[in-house]
Amino acid sequence: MADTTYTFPIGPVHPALKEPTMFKFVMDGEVVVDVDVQPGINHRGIEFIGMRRNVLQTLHLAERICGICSIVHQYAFTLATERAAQVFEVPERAQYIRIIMAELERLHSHLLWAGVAAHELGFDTLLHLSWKIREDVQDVLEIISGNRVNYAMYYPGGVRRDIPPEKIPRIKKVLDHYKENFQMLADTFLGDPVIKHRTVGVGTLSKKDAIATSTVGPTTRASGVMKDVRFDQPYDAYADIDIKPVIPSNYGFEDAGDVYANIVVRLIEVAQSIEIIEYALDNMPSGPYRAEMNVNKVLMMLRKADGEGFGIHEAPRGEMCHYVRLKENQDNLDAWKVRASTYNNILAWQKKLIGQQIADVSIVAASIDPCIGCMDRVAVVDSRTGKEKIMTDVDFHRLSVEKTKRLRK
Amino acid sequence: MKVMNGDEFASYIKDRFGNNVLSMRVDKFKNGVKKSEFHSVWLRVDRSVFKDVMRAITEIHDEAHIAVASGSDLGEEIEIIYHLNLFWGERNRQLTVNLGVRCPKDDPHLPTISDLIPGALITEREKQEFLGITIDGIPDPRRLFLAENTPEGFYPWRKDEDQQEKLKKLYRDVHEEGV
Amino acid sequence: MATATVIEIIRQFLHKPFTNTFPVKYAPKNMHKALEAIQAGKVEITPPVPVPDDLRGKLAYEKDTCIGCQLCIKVCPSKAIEFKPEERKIKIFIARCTFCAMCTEICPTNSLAMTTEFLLGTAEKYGKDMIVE
Amino acid sequence: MDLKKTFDQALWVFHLNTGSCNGCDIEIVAALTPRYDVERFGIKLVGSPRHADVLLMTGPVTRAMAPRVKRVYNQTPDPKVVLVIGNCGTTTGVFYESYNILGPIDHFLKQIDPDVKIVYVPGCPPRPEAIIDAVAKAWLVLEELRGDNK
Repeated sequence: MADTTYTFPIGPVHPALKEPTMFKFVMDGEVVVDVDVQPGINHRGIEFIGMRRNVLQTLHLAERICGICSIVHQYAFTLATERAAQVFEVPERAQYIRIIMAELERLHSHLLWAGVAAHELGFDTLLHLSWKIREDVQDVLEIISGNRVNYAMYYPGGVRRDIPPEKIPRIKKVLDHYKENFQMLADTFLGDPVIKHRTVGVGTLSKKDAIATSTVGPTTRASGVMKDVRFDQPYDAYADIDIKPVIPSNYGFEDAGDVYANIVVRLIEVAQSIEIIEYALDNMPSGPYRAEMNVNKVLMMLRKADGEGFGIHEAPRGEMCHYVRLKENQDNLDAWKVRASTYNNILAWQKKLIGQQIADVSIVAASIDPCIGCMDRVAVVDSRTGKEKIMTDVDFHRLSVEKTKRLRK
Repeated sequence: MKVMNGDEFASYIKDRFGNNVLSMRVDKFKNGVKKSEFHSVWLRVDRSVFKDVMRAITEIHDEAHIAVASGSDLGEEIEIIYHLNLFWGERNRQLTVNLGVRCPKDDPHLPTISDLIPGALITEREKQEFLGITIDGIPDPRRLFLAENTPEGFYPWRKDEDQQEKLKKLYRDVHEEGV
Repeated sequence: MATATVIEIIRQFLHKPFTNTFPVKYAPKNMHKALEAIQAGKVEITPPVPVPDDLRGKLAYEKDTCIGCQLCIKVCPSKAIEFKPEERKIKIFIARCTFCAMCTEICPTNSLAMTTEFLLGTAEKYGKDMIVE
Repeated sequence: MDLKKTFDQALWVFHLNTGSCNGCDIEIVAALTPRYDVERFGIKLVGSPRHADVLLMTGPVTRAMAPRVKRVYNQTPDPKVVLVIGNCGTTTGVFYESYNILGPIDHFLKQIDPDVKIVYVPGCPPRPEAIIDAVAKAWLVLEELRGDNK
């Protein structure tokens, strides 16, 4: 290795997921030569805890694996439990409510990501604009579920709460508001010359690499891979709706797998989610919203159940899987495995980051949507002098902002 | 690539590997108002043919997607289940294959599959540290999630007696010594 | 440079402010004096953003109807509920609660309910306000 | 320069995630963005604990984070207040009995400073208004520390 290489750890706090990450970069000047990802700082031993509790307790533990994607863990866990127990017939109305909640969450998650990505570029106007718009969907989620985060909606054999008809006009009002504002969002993000300069051709992931490393979600779709669980293996009410995976080339953009393509995919998915929610609200069948109303009976049914199940849900960040095994006459789970989306995207990070400039690292890392607000410290170790210089998030952010300013000139 | 449904896939593997397929089940799930169906195959194979089965799967679909490998302690044996998604990219044709393989605790070795599906590396590293098995030929055998100060030989998902002892000691250390 | 962002910023000036100025618009010079002024009715507090009626806030417990069946303890994900064997009643630690509302659903006598109280900041996590019994 | 006066109008906060699920963290960001806009109080998120008056901490303390919690607390200048946001940081909440969770945040802070001033914000997660309400309570504590409460 040349004299000019540095080791460059970023981290360690990265609490988006079960597995927060620490990066170790090998730098040559301003360019990343090699990167190693070391997760585990936020490891809380979730599966270990879950194997010591009963299913309904674990249901709410699963929700707290991640606060941003709280619904998706509960959804995948519920699917896995139902498939393992094989005693629950999920009512059709519950299937529709499930996908409405999941899509509302996709709306809020993508808008959140858009804001964070803009912030990483030093474009705080857009951060505040997207978070302002995001508050509307938060209101709707609160009205349906009673909390802004951690909605506690899913439940073996249905959902916890119904969406009564009097709440539907309020949801539709927000959707209309979003439809009006969507063009504005698309213009500000996709038409802005500075954003284009900062994102086109930055952090590319080739289609071949995306397939080989089994990446999931918008990260893989931005490279042109048609992978979307809602389309490949439609579950619940998704089976009634014709969903096409969002690929940039279908909308007149390039399947480059760069940061720009990631923005395109997520923005178009916002529009797609609005359509899905509207369809689901209009076509929601009437009937019960739970297979079994008595909670105590559900516990007894789960205690008698014996079997294993695998639940997959398409989360905002990509495919999310839970494996559950239940044993007869045993309250706690016999085995549980949680797979968050970013787990599969770690290897994509390595491919995307190599060859990037240091100022681009934050936006490239953010492009797979790992909830980046947590990159709090960067230590630079000079391999020649052994001196260590601590860079804070602010310095790091400053580098990024400076690059934007240079481009603007 | 020839797209198969659950039954076709099951009979293909059964024909090819015969008695080395220990058990096999095809789950069918109906969804939505229209009751459209998708399949999920549960396979248990002998350790001796595991790599060959995996190779056969990647021959059927060379772009097989690995979702995750889950593992559990069954008492005398450790079971790893590889969850694979085949035939993605076509509406409602994705087939989930859950390929289980067991290894005894006194000889916890499995071959790596990261040469067939590079995306399996992360999940293989995790299985090594959480269940105490050895993946032969893994390109990067380091720990992944456990903190540096976690004692060697402590595997959180093991259910043995001495693991419980180690766990109790871990709790004690925390409360008596702090950090 | 009339990019879409610039146009949008100009449009924002035409809207009325989006911010909900809870509890007051600007920070008071001295919080103790501000509290006195509020209690004397000299300063008005902006209410929080309206919450739905079924907000999952602090738990309320009806002690008289509780039969001590301990089903709530069985489903509580965070060990927030403790059983008092001598009285056959329960004690809820709000600082441990996850606000999942599972206990209110399983309770056979409807002794537990969620209220809309959510401003729970406190200096004592096991203080009197933080324990419901 | 009267150092006390400089604190009066603007509280600078440092946010440390000690192993939380991120639910509280997005509510903190929500409190900073247009709907709640705590910057009108002069509250600002800073990048280093050395600039902060208030520490916002979220989440139960994981094995890897425990030494860092202490380090960050020691780096923050006096007078300081800690805001523990969410129930898992207050009592470990749902994450009790894990091999990798060492305890609630105050357990570690009290080891190095028995007189630590903590304001807890219960909730899972608390609404942004509850966080603002707790900041007002932290203000009271800071004033008492400085002797401004007549």
